[in-house]
Amino acid sequence: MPLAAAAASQTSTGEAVQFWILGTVAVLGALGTVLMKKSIHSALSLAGTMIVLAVFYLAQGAYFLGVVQIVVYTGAIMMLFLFVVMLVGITAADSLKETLKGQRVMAAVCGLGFGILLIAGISNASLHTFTGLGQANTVDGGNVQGLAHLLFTKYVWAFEITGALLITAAVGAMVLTHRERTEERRTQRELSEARVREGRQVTPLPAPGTYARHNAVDIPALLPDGTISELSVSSTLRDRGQIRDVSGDAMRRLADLEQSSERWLGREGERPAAERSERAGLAGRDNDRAEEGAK
Amino acid sequence: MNPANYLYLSALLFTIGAAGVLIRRNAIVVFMCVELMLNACNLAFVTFSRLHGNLDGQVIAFFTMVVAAAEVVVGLAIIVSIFRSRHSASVDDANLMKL
Amino acid sequence: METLIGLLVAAPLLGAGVLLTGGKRLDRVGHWIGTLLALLSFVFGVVLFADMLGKDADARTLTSHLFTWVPVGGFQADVGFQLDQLSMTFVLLITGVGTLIHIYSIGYMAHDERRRRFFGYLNLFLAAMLLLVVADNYFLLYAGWEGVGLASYLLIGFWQHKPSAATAAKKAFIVNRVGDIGLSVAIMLMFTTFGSFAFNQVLPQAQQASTTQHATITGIGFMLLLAACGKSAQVPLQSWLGDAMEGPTPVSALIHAATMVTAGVYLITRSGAIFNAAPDAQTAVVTVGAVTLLFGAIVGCAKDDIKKALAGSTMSQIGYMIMAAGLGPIGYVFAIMHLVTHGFFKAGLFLGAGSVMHGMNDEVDMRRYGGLRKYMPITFVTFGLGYLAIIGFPGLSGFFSKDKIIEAAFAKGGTEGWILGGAGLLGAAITAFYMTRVMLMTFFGEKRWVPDAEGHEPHPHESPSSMTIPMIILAFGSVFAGAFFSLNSRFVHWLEPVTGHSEGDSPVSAGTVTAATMAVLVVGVGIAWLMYGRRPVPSLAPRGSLLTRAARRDLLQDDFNHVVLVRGGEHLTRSLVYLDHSLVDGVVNGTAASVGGLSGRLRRLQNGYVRSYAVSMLGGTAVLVAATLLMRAV
Amino acid sequence: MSFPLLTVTAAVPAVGAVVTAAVPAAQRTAAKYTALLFSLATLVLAAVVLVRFDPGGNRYQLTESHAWIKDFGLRYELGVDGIAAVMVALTALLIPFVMLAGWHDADPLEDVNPNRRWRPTQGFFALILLVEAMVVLSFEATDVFLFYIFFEAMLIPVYFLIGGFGDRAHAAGEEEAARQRSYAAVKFLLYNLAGGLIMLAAVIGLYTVTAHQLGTGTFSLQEILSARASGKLHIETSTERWLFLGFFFAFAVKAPLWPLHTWLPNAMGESTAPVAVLITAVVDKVGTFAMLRFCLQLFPEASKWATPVILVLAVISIIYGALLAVGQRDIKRLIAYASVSHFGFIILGIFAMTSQGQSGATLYMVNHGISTAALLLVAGFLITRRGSRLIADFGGVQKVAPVLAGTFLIGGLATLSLPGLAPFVSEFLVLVGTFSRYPVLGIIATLGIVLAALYVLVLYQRTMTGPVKAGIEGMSDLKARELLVVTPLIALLLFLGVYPKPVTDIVNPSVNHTLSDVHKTDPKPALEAKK
Repeated sequence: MPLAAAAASQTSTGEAVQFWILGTVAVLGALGTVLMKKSIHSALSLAGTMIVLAVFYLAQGAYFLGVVQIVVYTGAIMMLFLFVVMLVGITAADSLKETLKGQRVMAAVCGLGFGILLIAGISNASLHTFTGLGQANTVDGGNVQGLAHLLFTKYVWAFEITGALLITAAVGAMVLTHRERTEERRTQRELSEARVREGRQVTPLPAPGTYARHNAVDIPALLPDGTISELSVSSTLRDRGQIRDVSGDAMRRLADLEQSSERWLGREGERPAAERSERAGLAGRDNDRAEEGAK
Repeated sequence: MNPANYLYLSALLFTIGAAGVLIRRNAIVVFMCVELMLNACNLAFVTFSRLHGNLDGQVIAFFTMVVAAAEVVVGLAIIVSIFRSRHSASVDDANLMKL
Repeated sequence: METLIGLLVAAPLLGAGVLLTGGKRLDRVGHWIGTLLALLSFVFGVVLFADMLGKDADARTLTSHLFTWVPVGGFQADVGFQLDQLSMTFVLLITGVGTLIHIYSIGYMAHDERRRRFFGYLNLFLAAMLLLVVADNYFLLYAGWEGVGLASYLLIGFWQHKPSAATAAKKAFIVNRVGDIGLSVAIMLMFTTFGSFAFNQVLPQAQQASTTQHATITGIGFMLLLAACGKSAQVPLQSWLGDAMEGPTPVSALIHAATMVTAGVYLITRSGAIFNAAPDAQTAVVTVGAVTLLFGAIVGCAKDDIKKALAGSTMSQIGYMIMAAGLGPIGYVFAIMHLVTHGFFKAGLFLGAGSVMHGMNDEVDMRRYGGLRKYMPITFVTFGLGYLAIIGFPGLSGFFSKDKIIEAAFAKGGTEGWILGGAGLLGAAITAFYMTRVMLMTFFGEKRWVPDAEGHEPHPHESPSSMTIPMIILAFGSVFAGAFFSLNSRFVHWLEPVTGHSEGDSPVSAGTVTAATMAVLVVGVGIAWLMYGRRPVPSLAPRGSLLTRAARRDLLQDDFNHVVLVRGGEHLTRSLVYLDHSLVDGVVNGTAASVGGLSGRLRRLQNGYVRSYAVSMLGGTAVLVAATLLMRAV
Repeated sequence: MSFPLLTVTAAVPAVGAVVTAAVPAAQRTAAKYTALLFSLATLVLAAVVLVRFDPGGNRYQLTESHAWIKDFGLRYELGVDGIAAVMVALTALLIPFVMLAGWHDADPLEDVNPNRRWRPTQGFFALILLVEAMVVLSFEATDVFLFYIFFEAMLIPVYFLIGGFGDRAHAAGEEEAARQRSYAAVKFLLYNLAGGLIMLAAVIGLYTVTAHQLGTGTFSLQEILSARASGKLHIETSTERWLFLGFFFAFAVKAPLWPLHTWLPNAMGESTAPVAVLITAVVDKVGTFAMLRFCLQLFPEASKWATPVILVLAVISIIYGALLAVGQRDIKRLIAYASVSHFGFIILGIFAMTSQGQSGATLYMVNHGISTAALLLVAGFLITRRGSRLIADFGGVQKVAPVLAGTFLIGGLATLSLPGLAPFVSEFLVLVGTFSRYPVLGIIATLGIVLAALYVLVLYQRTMTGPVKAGIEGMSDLKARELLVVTPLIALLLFLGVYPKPVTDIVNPSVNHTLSDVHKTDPKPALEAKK
């Protein structure tokens, strides 16, 4: 991409091609942001649009902004979004079904009307040529220097205020997300007493990870009758439906493992598969019991 | 190429963002749409800067970015604290602002 | 000497101030302070009188300007005094009788724990009444006028724990206020006509003004008459006087017999110049006087309550005075003369009645008296002398003054003269009747005593000397005052410079009138003796004829008031309260409700969904953009 | 530049309000004394204003003038004429009594945690001082817009005083009391705001008129007057009438004039007696005062045009208010309707356009302030003792509390304009002033004095006389603090009743100025006119 040309007063054909291609991408990204069902997808689409915009900035001679757009916006702010999406839960997808009566119609009317008005307004203006930033970018020795010159002279007041705003926002965010402890922290003794008084789960919660092959916090423990113990996995995972089902799939894999080891030992095909799986279940239960006893 | 094309793109992105704000219920997505609108404005500013041949437009775009950052920080904090108390990130669930 | 006029008023005012704010500390000496200050005022009066006698008849008027009260533009109200012979007469009467009644009250109110306050009120009354008669302008007179009304209100309602007393006090004040409208409108008329309301500005110009402003002068006359009717209990504003007897008896004697109720007579006599210039108003005055003298007399015949009978009599006697005052220069002097003699004998009669009540456990019903002459000899004698004076027994003071009024009435001339003279004669007959009735029922016949509500048997006894001495002095006055005034037309010469006097030409000779008066007197006394002296008096009132029953109820005037004014007023206020709530307030509340309803509708737009608000924001922005573009395009 | 006496007079209570509000929650008594001290300081300053005012001098004295918002011609202009000086003095005089009378009205009910940061007492006294500051400023402002600001702003503290510190003596229970209180407060606010908004429109209209004709718009009363006098400013008849109506409506609501009076009985009934005094004796006076200062001076022709209607409304107010007072069962509402009647007299006097009428009306404002304060504050003591404001709950008070009954009677007698007490002088002046130009209206208005006697004496009879009713037996007589409130007021009533000259001397020249504004002179006596 010819950087020098971007600052010129005339647009090159190359820039036109770039505009039409990347502009399409940007619009698609924007539409994706609005229409994607999952917020993580929306975020990614938005990031795409932003990167395209960064390119446009660079193409138009706003080198500093182009870089900032990528580093700060796409890099930092979008990451912040992703963090929050993670905190709130990526699967909390909102349906696109409208619940407010007439909202969509009104939104369409207003949005379209507004867009048409904007476009009409722009087309009304007689914009034919760029003045170009060639001079502005060179007078102080570069785009960054030029911006800095403006920021610290003409806009220094606004700059300071914006700085104050940013600080306030940072403090505000901390205040907002900080959870005030409204009551005395309960001691371990009180907690255990409360547990006994409630009488529902006197013992500690069962640990997950039957047949753990790795850090298997998503694998519930199995109760003696073969069902899974809901209590053994985190409630967050449970809500997200991310509990791994051990009963069928895992058993089968275990059986395969046994089989392969037997094969490796040269005792292939001695027992039927059904019997094997039953024994595996029993073994699992034994294992469970042993674990509980240990606790 | 007509310089106005950048502005048309900017207007289009802005409108899409605005529509997103109106249609989506997930507060995070709504915020993303707001970001989209801000970015569309920034594009217009940068284009104006080039049209006029001075850097003031870029300075404004810069400020917009800072303000957007501040807004995102506070906004997301609000979303998080609302989510904590209501277990929902839907803007329709926060509808106490009526009699 | 001029400052003495101020002191005359100030002394009892000071007494009132000290007694009413002094608190319980003064309880033991309060009555002495009050009496002393009243006496002091009397002494000032006598000194002034002596001074006045030493001057020429035409130069006897003393004036004193204290300070400007209300100076606003042309409206200059001063606090200034004018003491002439007319005022002097009143000053002596007020302070003299007033002092006697203070002394009487020491004994009469001895057992009342609020005696100090009673004396405070009495002093307040004296001050206001003196202010009324020595004021040099109508505005200050009005202040005294209302002041005596206040004192009367306080004293009638002195026993406030009795609802009847409180009601009577309120009634007296309000009826008086109706009369006060008259006085205030009269003052306003004077101000708009003469630009002043001082006696020395208005009165000399009245005659001349009546040529151009006849209607106004007549209006002033009517308004003054309205005021006099209120204060002097003349028909149609007489209804309060009977009820006013709820007050302690000394009050009835001082205020509601001797002094305050005669203020109307003073007002009319004082404004003689205006009435002289307004014959229509004079006719109204004599009509009111004649009607009242008969009205009061009839009411007096029917009452069994001794004080109410005397109140009817007061009304009737003041009717005489008003009638005389309405006759113009031929009557003014005799009005005042009757006023003075009436002050003596009526005060004496009331004090006597008080003495009787004092001895009879505060019983007021004459049907439960009887035969008291043996038990209360002094009271009997003094009351008897008062009785003889009021019926006009020859030689006693009532004879001289009343006879003169009847003569003057005939001297008015024409049909009017005959009617008024006839009314006067008829009134004299009825007076003789009802007073004889009172006398007979109270002091003669057999005992009809009954135990009071608490079962105490009455033990009639003579009152203490603090009560009897004033009665004796007043009886003295009732006997000799008339003769003293009439000798050499002393009183006429005394007052003539102020009120003017003309003899008039009577169609009947003085002797004839006197003979006629004597004749009706005998008839009245005779009938009364036949009815109450020869036959025993039933201790429960018989049903009586229609007239008697009407008279017992003050000739239905109260019933009329009750139905028309009280009931009507209640309905009016109640419906206004309702209207205020439903109509005036309702319109406003209705507006509020409809706005509320509208905003309730509009509130639906405010559904709490942020996205809805965002839509309206975007819509609004679109409209603004459109407007901007359009403005550009145009 | 001379010492800004007027600003300071208003600033002292304003500062006092802040200081009082800042007193720590637990130090309630200290807050009361602080507030009282500031109100007394204001009284001293107001007395200085009165003394420094020279009746023979300029029309407006002690003036201060500073540009405020140049672009809109807003000025900070203060100045007093005789009427304003007297009204400022009245305001400053009454506030200490209001505070003393309401000494315990805002004490928290028992069992309040002393550590709570709840501070109603501080708030109560601070709000009273705030009202005082606003009222004083609206009496002093000679810039129409400046006046408007304070005229409206005083609604806010009064609103909180009515709604936040209601009468504790309520028959229908706590909840109903709260409901009625908020109704009364909102009604007060809405009525006055409605009037104020219309006035705002008229104020802006006045500005556009002056801007159009003088080149630069102005709100300054004196500039407008001098421009009109020099012929530079000529407001068209119809414009003048509309502007007049806009101003008058706001003042008539505040005054209040029939039929805009219905907020007053509610507001006075539901608030505590001291606050009711504040409303009727101080705040409402701004309405009648403004009629004199703004309606007549700014729009003389329109005032004359509207006079017949206004006079009739005033007479209706007199009679109607008095009749409704007779029909009331609630002591404070009775006094409120009596006040409606009295405000009718004041407006009658103002628009009779005679020197007696207007001097009388000004004097009436002062006297009504004092007499209503006396009557209402004693009524407040009575109500607090019994815990009820229904007349029927009283009877025979005179027997157990004679001093209370006596002061109540004196207050009542002042209300019914007994000669010797101050209101008589003013009432008679108003009547004479009216009568000399409009005899029929004068006579009808005179009927009001009978009705006044009726409602006062009926009230006295039912509450004070007769046998002692249940609930009255143990009633205590006035305490030292209460006597301290009542005695000076009564003394003042007596003094001004006998010697009102000091006040009339200050007021008369200003009234003559106002009359010359409307080109009216007193009618000549008929006899002189003939000659």
